[in-house]
Amino acid sequence: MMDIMKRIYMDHSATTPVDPRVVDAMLPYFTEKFGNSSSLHSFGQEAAEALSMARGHVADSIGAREEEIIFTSGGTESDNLALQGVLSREPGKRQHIITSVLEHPAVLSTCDFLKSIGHDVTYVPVSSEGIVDVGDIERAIRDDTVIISIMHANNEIGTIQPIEEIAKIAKDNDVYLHTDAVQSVGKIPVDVDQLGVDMLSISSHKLHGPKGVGALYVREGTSLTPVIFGGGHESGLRPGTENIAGIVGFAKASSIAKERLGTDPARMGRLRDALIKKVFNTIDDVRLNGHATQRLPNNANLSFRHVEGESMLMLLDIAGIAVSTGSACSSRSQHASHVLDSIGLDPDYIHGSIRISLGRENTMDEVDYLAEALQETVAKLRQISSPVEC
Amino acid sequence: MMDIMKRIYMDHSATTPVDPRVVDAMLPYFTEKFGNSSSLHSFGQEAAEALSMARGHVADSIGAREEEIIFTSGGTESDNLALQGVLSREPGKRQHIITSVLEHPAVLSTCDFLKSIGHDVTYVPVSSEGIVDVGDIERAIRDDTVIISIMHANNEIGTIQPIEEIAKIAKDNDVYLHTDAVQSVGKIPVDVDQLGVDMLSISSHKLHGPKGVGALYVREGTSLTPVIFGGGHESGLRPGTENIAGIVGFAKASSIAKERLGTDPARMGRLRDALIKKVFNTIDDVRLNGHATQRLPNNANLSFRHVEGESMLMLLDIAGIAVSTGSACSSRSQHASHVLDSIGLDPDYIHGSIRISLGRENTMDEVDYLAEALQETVAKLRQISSPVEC
Amino acid sequence: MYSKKIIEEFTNPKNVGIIEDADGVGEIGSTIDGDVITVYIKVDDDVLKDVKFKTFGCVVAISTSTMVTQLAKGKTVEEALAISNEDVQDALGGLPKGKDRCSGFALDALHKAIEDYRNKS
Amino acid sequence: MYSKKIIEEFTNPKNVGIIEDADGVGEIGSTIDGDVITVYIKVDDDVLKDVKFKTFGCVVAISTSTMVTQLAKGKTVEEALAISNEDVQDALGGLPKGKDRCSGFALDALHKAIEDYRNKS
Ligand SMILES: Cc1ncc(COP(=O)(O)O)c(C=O)c1O
Ligand SMILES: Cc1ncc(COP(=O)(O)O)c(C=O)c1O
Repeated sequence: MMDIMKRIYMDHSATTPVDPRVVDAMLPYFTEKFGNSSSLHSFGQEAAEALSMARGHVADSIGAREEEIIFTSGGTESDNLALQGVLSREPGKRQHIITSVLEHPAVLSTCDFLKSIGHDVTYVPVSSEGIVDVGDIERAIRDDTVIISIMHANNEIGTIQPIEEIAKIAKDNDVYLHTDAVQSVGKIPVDVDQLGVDMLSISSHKLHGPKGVGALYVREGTSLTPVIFGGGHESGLRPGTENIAGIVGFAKASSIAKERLGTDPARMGRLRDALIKKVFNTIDDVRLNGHATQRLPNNANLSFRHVEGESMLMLLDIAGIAVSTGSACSSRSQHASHVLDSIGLDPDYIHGSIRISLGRENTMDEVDYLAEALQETVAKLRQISSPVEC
Repeated sequence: MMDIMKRIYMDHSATTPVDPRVVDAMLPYFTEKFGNSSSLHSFGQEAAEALSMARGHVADSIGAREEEIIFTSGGTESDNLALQGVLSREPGKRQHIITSVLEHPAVLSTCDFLKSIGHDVTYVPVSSEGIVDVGDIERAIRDDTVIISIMHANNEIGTIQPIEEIAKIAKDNDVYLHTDAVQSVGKIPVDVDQLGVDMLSISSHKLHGPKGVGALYVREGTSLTPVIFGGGHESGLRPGTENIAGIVGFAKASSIAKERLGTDPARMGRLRDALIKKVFNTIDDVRLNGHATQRLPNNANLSFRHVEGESMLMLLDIAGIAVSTGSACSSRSQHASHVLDSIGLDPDYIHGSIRISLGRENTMDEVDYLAEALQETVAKLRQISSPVEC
Repeated sequence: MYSKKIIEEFTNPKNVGIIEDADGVGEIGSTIDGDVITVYIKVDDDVLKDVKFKTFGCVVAISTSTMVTQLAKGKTVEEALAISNEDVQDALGGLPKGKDRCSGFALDALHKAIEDYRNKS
Repeated sequence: MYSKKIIEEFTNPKNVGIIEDADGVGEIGSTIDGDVITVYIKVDDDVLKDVKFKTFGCVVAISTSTMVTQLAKGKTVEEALAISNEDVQDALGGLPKGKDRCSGFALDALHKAIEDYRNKS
């Protein structure tokens, strides 16, 4: 095995390193321009201007208008604001949500909560390639359906959903459409008008911005109530002193990500495809989860028969490579991924899945190194596990 | 008027500059130790360790245990989690909250919301010095009372409430006690056991930490439901990828603030008292709002007859001094402060109120300069306003 | 958030004062609301020879007061009545959003002063 | 979060393998649950002369498997049965919180193997 000093990070769907230019953009807002944007004095006005500029940049990056961006503390809160915000407009009235089995826990747990207080939720299934059937969504619509929430790109298997088509159905039926675009923004072009969505969630730390910041795009005219209450910040939808440094960093990261869309996706796609080819050439009994083409360019979710994911992850970690089993959020739990479950993956494979999510800094050398390490890792674990002597 | 180049910041109750040592502590967590604390690999474990260390430091600063700290996105969210979290345990059941007329909008608006969905709220009044009557709270308790929420120190007039006494009543009646300590932590000693509270809200940016981070102290055994839903972070009470850099900064700021409690309060009290003395010696028709002694050492809330607060603030800003009218949150609105209203301030004075909130860096020279500037400002505005020629 | 012009007018207001023998006086607002604007006019041959004000109020109240008095001074009564809220705001380089509540008060006070003058004469 | 000892045992497991002519075999778990541990024992004069395992599973499953086989090897059947889950965890330097679900599986598999041996003999 090649010897390296540097650790290799290939878990960019879990989180990303902050771009040094983003840190530079943030720094003045900690110690110098530290005002509260609600304050009338010059310190406050500096903050208010930074906030407005940042809002413009984030809006730009997804083809929205400044007033349509509500800053939040991250993707989870954005998802909650979209779903709870629509459902809470009429307290006590039973309403219906359509979502998919493949959503992130931020959407699924929120739906579970909404169900627990009396609402109805339809979870549409996905194909064995991890794509929802638009017809299923159409058929699920009822008179009391108020919102459809389907993620743009999946965090585990990287599949991209047909949001444009779903948007037509939503519009025809006068139902709101929300999409969790936490994994897609910055990885592939995302334009709110092209997608036709009413709401869209973004998380800064997935696109080389700081953690603890995100946004919900809310199309003008969308009626929403807040989830948390306080002073009237963020058009009354998200009170609390704004995290100016974080927001400025998020905005800078959004702008950089947008610029890089011209080259990054193609480059990552090449690395990813090379990796898949090498793995299939050198390891038996392996599967690529998700869709062959309708997927994020940086995602490879692979399952190996008779190998357990956490053990693989740890051996790779010892070899200096960071990857993930399924989603970061479920790494600690022993449950098989609900996403891999939902695509009906063979039980012999489901526990042996790892997600490799490439980033800007990854190179072909690193991909080669990973492929080699994977080969050794799988061989070693199969030697420990296989019921027949190998 | 003395000529200065440096701007003078005296609005520390609105927000504070981040301590440079706090920024230094945060920096590695943007670009190097950027992992997601849920990830099993070494990047994730670095983050998880930092998170655990930080939790310990924040806990230490208020005499709590690590497991009792729930990180949030700030004071507003902490207040919401405490109140909504207790009331939502039994959806649909009408319950009763006791709070005061003097709370921050983060508590008042949350109570308004809880009222709107069917709960009952008693807002106890305050004395003309801005202190609640413990007897009023006791008398307000009913069979269906589940929580009392009284702020530790007020953000506008700096009054400190008798939380220890309220805690006895809460305990005797088996009702939870929450206190919004956003303004007191870091300014005066705060110990959760000494106060006897079940929950306590903190906000990082009020104590020289970064914005967008806060905590809710939740005493072991307190039963609470989340407000936002997702992956199981923060004991399931606050999902979303943790803002490690922000949390590390918050923890560092908490530790520094705790260390400085030995000297800061006394020093600020001296500056504040000198300021008040100078103002009363040089300006007629002025009042000090709040309590003479039961108040934060860094707060002076002054009202001037026949002068309007925003105009005063702007003239002071032009002179290079940042102060506030009432709370930062209401600076933009034309409404008189609900806090000044609640202490029954004379209408001739209520619109002419400014809040001076001192910080670590303020000096006696700056206080002198402010006193002079105030004298000129008030004279100038009275000359414009007074119905009789001066 | 305030335009340069507003800050300039606010910090150096013209026409502050009382006209002891005013031909018309108009007052608007109350100390409870937090804005009191009083406009005094001296009229000679249908022309506003002098216009003065006293204002207890916020930055907008003070800067619109001084601007209204400047715009009105030297105009005929009819011309002064034709001054619009927009004219005042334009002369101030625009008002920040959410601050238009009291933007018309100074003009209202001028109108009241003219009414008072007409009632008297 | 894993102790050094766990990582060491996990990366260099001892006693991996199958005993073709085992006196007892114990298997626990299923591929659906994500852990399958099989323990093979060779008994001679009431002493576990050889203990081997095959484990499909997570870090804890593998490291407890190798530790259980090491602890059991050379012990009498009675002594082997007396090995407790705590003994295994202590020998591994402790398990991280929330990871104890499968910590007892390897021991269970050993017990099953001993049961199998006793049933046979
Ligand atoms: C698809 C998706 N939605 C939502 C989230 C939650 O975002 P955050 O961690 O910023 O709360 C994540 C990442 O964790 C995600 O991958
Ligand atoms: C007493 C009090 N509570 C709550 C808050 C809200 O805190 P944050 O701005 O961190 O949401 C503030 C400050 O704005 C405050 O002064």
